[in-house]
Amino acid sequence: MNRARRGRLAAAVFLLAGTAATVALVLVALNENINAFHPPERIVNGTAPVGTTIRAGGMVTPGSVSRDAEGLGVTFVLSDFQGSDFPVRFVGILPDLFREGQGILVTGQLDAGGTFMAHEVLAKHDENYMPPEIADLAAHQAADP
Amino acid sequence: MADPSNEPLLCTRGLACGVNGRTLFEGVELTLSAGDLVEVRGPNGSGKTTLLRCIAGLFTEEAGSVRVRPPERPLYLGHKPGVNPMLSALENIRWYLALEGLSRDADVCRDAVDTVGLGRAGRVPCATLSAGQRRRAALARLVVTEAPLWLLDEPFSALDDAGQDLVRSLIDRHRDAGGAVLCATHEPVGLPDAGRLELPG
Amino acid sequence: MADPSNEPLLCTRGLACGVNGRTLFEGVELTLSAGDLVEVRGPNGSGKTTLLRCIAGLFTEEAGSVRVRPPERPLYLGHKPGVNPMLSALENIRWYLALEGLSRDADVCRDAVDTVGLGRAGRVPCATLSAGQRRRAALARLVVTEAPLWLLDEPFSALDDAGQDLVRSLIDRHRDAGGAVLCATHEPVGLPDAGRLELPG
Amino acid sequence: MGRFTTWFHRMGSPRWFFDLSRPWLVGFLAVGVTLLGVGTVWGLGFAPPDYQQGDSYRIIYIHVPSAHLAEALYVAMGVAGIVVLVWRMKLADMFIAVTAPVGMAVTGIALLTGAIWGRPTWGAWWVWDARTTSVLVLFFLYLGIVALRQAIPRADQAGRAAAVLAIVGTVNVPIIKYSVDWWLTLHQPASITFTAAPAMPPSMWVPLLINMVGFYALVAAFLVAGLRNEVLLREADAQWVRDWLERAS
Amino acid sequence: MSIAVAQVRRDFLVAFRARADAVHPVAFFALTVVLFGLSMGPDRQAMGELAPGMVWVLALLATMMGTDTLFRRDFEDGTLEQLLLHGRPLFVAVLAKLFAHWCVTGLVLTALSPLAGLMLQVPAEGLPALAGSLALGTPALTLIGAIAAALTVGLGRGGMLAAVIALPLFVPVLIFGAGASLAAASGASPAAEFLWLGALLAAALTLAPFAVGLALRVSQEY
Amino acid sequence: MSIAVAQVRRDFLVAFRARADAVHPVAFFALTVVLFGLSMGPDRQAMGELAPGMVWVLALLATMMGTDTLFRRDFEDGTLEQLLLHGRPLFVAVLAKLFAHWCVTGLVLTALSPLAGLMLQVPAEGLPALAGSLALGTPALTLIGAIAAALTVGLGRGGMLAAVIALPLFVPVLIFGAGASLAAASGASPAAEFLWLGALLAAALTLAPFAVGLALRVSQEY
Ligand code: HEM
Ligand SMILES: Nc1ncnc2c1ncn2[C@@H]1O[C@H](COP(=O)(O)OP(=O)(O)OP(=O)(O)O)[C@@H](O)[C@H]1O
Ligand SMILES: Nc1ncnc2c1ncn2[C@@H]1O[C@H](COP(=O)(O)OP(=O)(O)OP(=O)(O)O)[C@@H](O)[C@H]1O
Ligand SMILES: [Mg+2]
Ligand SMILES: [Mg+2]
Repeated sequence: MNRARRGRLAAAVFLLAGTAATVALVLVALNENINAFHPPERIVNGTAPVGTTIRAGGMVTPGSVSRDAEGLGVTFVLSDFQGSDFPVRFVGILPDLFREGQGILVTGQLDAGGTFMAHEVLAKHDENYMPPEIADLAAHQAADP
Repeated sequence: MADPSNEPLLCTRGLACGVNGRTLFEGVELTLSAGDLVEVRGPNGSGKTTLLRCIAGLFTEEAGSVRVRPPERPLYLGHKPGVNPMLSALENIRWYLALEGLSRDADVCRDAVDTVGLGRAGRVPCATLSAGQRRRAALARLVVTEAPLWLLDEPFSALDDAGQDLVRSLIDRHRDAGGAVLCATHEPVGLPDAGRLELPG
Repeated sequence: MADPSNEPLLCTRGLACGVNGRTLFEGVELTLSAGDLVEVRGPNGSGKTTLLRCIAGLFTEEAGSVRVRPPERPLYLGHKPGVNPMLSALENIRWYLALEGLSRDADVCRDAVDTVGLGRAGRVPCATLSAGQRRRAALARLVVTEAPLWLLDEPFSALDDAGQDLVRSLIDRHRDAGGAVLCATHEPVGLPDAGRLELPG
Repeated sequence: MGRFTTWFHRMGSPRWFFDLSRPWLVGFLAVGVTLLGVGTVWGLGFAPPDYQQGDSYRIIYIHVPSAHLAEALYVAMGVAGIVVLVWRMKLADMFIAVTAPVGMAVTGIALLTGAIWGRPTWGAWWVWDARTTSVLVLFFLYLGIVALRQAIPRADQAGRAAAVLAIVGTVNVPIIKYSVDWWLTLHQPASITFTAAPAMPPSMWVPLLINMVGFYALVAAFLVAGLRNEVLLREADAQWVRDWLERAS
Repeated sequence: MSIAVAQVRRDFLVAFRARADAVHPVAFFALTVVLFGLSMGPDRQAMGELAPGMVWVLALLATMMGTDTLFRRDFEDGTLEQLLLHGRPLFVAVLAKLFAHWCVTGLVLTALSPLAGLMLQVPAEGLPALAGSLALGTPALTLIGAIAAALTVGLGRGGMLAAVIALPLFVPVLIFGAGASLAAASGASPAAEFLWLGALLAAALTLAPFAVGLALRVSQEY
Repeated sequence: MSIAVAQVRRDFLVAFRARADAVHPVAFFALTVVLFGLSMGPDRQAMGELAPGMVWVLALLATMMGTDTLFRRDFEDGTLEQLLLHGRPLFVAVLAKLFAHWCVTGLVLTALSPLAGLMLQVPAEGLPALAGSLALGTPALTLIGAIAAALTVGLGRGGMLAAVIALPLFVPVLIFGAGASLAAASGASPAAEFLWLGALLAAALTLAPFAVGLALRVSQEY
């Protein structure tokens, strides 16, 4: 085999091996969930650290939102609707999309009593858009099948 | 080095180069066979350096073709010496030999450095050499290379008389051994049977 | 420019320079008066560049003295062209004139650039010029300067024949006007009445 | 590909393009302006409000087309980059030169509208999630290409360098596209896909579609105009350009 | 293969001769860590939470400044031309060069990072992940940075242009690297981030040598 | 005087021609701000407390990278030799050069700093002090950095050596600059720090031009 051919062969082998390794690692990595935030379950069972700043997420439990009589303070309960939920306290302006049943991300610290003291509340919006009338209709249909 | 095949060492057909839409030269037809020496002449800015770099594969032609007889690659000695200033001439030539896949025998290196007249100056980092001495360190490549085609860009620049004679004798030896030389220069090389390519500028 | 006083333009006494403890030259005695031309010759690494930089005040001597007739300062043209590649030759020369405190008349600049044969190439950023063209942009300083003492380090390098003639005629004109030139070079300048300083190397 | 064909591509194309492209310019411009007008008026004035976001969702009619275009332009640049490196086609190189600043502007619009939309819906101007971050990266990639081209004095070489960068940067595009599926992002997943029915009623997505096509057409008009300009600049020394200028003036 | 050995040997020798040059990314890292420590005011706890990210950014900057000189010197003295002309697989020589460079910068940074972490109040349990993520991340940064350095080598501009070009490509590495160290510092498992870092490194290792080779060829012609 | 005008004019012209080069310190600043934002994890509030210090460090780094190229280009093409030879007061030309350089770097950084502050969550009341302290601080940084740049110009090393030399001298400027912005951000009065910054600037303005001139002469002989 001449010099140029050997060089090309080396390059091809190198490229193939590298690509295979990359793909394998990506596939394994995709299976591993990145803990961008702590789900309610981890907050409740005590896996989440207390006293350091963390991020948590969940749905706002219907009926749990209570606003302070004065000021911007608000307390509500975040839940995964599978039996784990925890109280959140926040002082500040809530996003427009904040409402009961909405997916929410909070940043803050868990205090010793298990309350999440949030200093930031972000609302996650899903991909569905519809006019209010249709939304009402859909809600009715869901309510009485 | 003398190759049995009859293909010339270098063959360009209708070669043209330009920068930013301005054509520097076009229709350059060069054929260099064993023993040939061609001087590239032309005023400043006529494109001598560009031509040599194009043949070496360091610049892309606009039209035409360059063919260097495979599997060989030309040796290119440009305006820049190609010598690392932190390394001595000796260490530089060792590295070059490894690149070319040639034997890195200590004797070969030492001989090369002595041949170009560096002697003790070949053992100190090139940063402490004068302009001409650094140029000589680059010339050591001509001593060790096995490339049959040489592309030399103003090989006499910065050299004293002895240095210029050295270059001449290296070219001579190379031609005798069946090599070919393309040399951009402002003064005649002063060797017999030299061809000449004039770039109009 | 011709100064009535009888002091020579340059006078060195017992000048010696060295690097890292090695002496390059010593006891250099040079006296240049109006109209003088002295060639500094010597093999590569003999210290020509060092001598010129020492006289220009860019290198500190080991022993001896350098005296350039006050209030003048010499013009120094070194291995490096002293031309900003982002500016055109025209803009470079304008800046140089301001440094020297001379008139920056547009005509003066244009004449200088034309004299060194750049023409249209003198209007584009020097980065796009060839080695020799950039060298010519540096030569424009010789056209506009009023310094009576010139220190030229290999002024012919990279120049084509026309360029070399240009340098010769500039030197000639300068000598006629009462200036003096000290010139490090590997080939004779080829002008009459040239003195010569040999550095042994 | 033979040498002749290569030569044909390099020498022939810019002029060919210049001669043919004038009607394209007019056509794209007309279509773009019309559709954008219709879509915007429909979207802002007549489409129904959203059940959750009310009227603030209407920024979708600018945000989505610009975001989509930002990705598409980069992919187009990547393809042009391959063409530049493999076939050395000058027109592809000019295409990169013209597209990079336009793409940067469009990406800027997507970022800006996203930030404006994020304030009321998410509750923050800016979050560092995968979607937003990768779009910011896209912006800087465009910036890098513009800066690199600008720094290189020789036009052809500048083109090849920019092509390398354009190709390398395309890995970012799938990341932008699928980041919302791969990672947990605050940004919503796609509402409109080719495989499933849109997650919004026609009264909402038809104007969106019109605006999208309008945006594409308008940017195409910009690109054609820019390319024509670039051809003239780059071929300024050619005889046909001089002739054309003579006729034009 | 011998070409790789020769290249590594040469580059180590040059790094040793120009010692001052080789240790500078490291010195820069150390000094910026100190500067950050100085400028941060009294809130030590807030700092501790952010510190892994800071160390990562500073390591990234140091690496970037290092890659800038990677090819510039060789370009200026003309040895790069010779490297491009030799006609053997270029990517081998490039890989060898980058390996030698990483040994004197990234590797040292990695070794120093626990110390830097301590100075900036990273909690002790975060230190191994910090060093580990840098061990995987700095080679990737070197490889990516080399592409930008190669593209800009002929331009004689400071490292700035290269920085502007390379930084967007650095972002994923930074995100997962800093993410891994932040996760570990706050007690979570950094496994996923490490896998991603590994994938990025593998991809960079596979593609970058070829991209660098291409870029070097292109930038010869500026 | 005319020499100062000519020098400023020339340097502006060069900066304009090499636009990409001139805006790079600024681009670097913007990019590092983004990187820091990225790497900092979820804690936005903690970030806000430290952010004025960060912005200051980043501005310092950007200035430093800018000063590196200040004389290098002129050294390489030989125009620096010509500048040293002309025999008129060198410090005037040096001052003019530094002024031109500051206009395209420090001044722009100062103007951008409020935006950077916002991205890194600096509280709004801290922004004027941040910009003000940078307006006083960046010229001092440029002047000090120029000394280091002048000393190392002949060595052909990347900016690293200059960085290592200059950083210790930057420390006082950084301490008072970051101090002023941190104080303002937390509601205290930054008056004392501003006075110190002013004193540092005055000192640098007086001494640095001469030191730079001396350093340039010395470094010609390496
Ligand atoms: C600065 C922040 C933002 C950035 C950088 C951004 C970027 C993008 C990009 C790149 C796309 C195109 C995805 C594709 O290829 O299909 C997109 C689509 C979209 N974005 Fe954003 N976005 C931002 C904020 C927002 C916000 C705040 C909302 C509203 C909650 C939003 C809603 C949408 C919607 C509805 C789509 C169309 C999805 C589809 O059907 O494909 N974006 N955005
Ligand atoms: N930076 C340096 N460090 C140490 N030694 C140096 C340095 N520069 C030059 N030298 C030494 O000084 C000597 C003289 O150098 P100089 O450049 O003056 O020679 P020259 O006569 O101009 O040679 P050439 O004809 O090659 O230009 C050389 O032998 C060189 O080894
Ligand atoms: N980087 C560049 N950008 C634009 N044009 C360039 C560039 N480099 C060279 N040129 C142009 O190419 C032409 C040819 O340059 P080249 O260096 O090949 O000339 P040359 O014949 O070697 O001249 P010299 O005798 O001065 O060395 C010059 O006129 C120059 O203007
Ligand atoms: Mg030449
Ligand atoms: Mg010399």
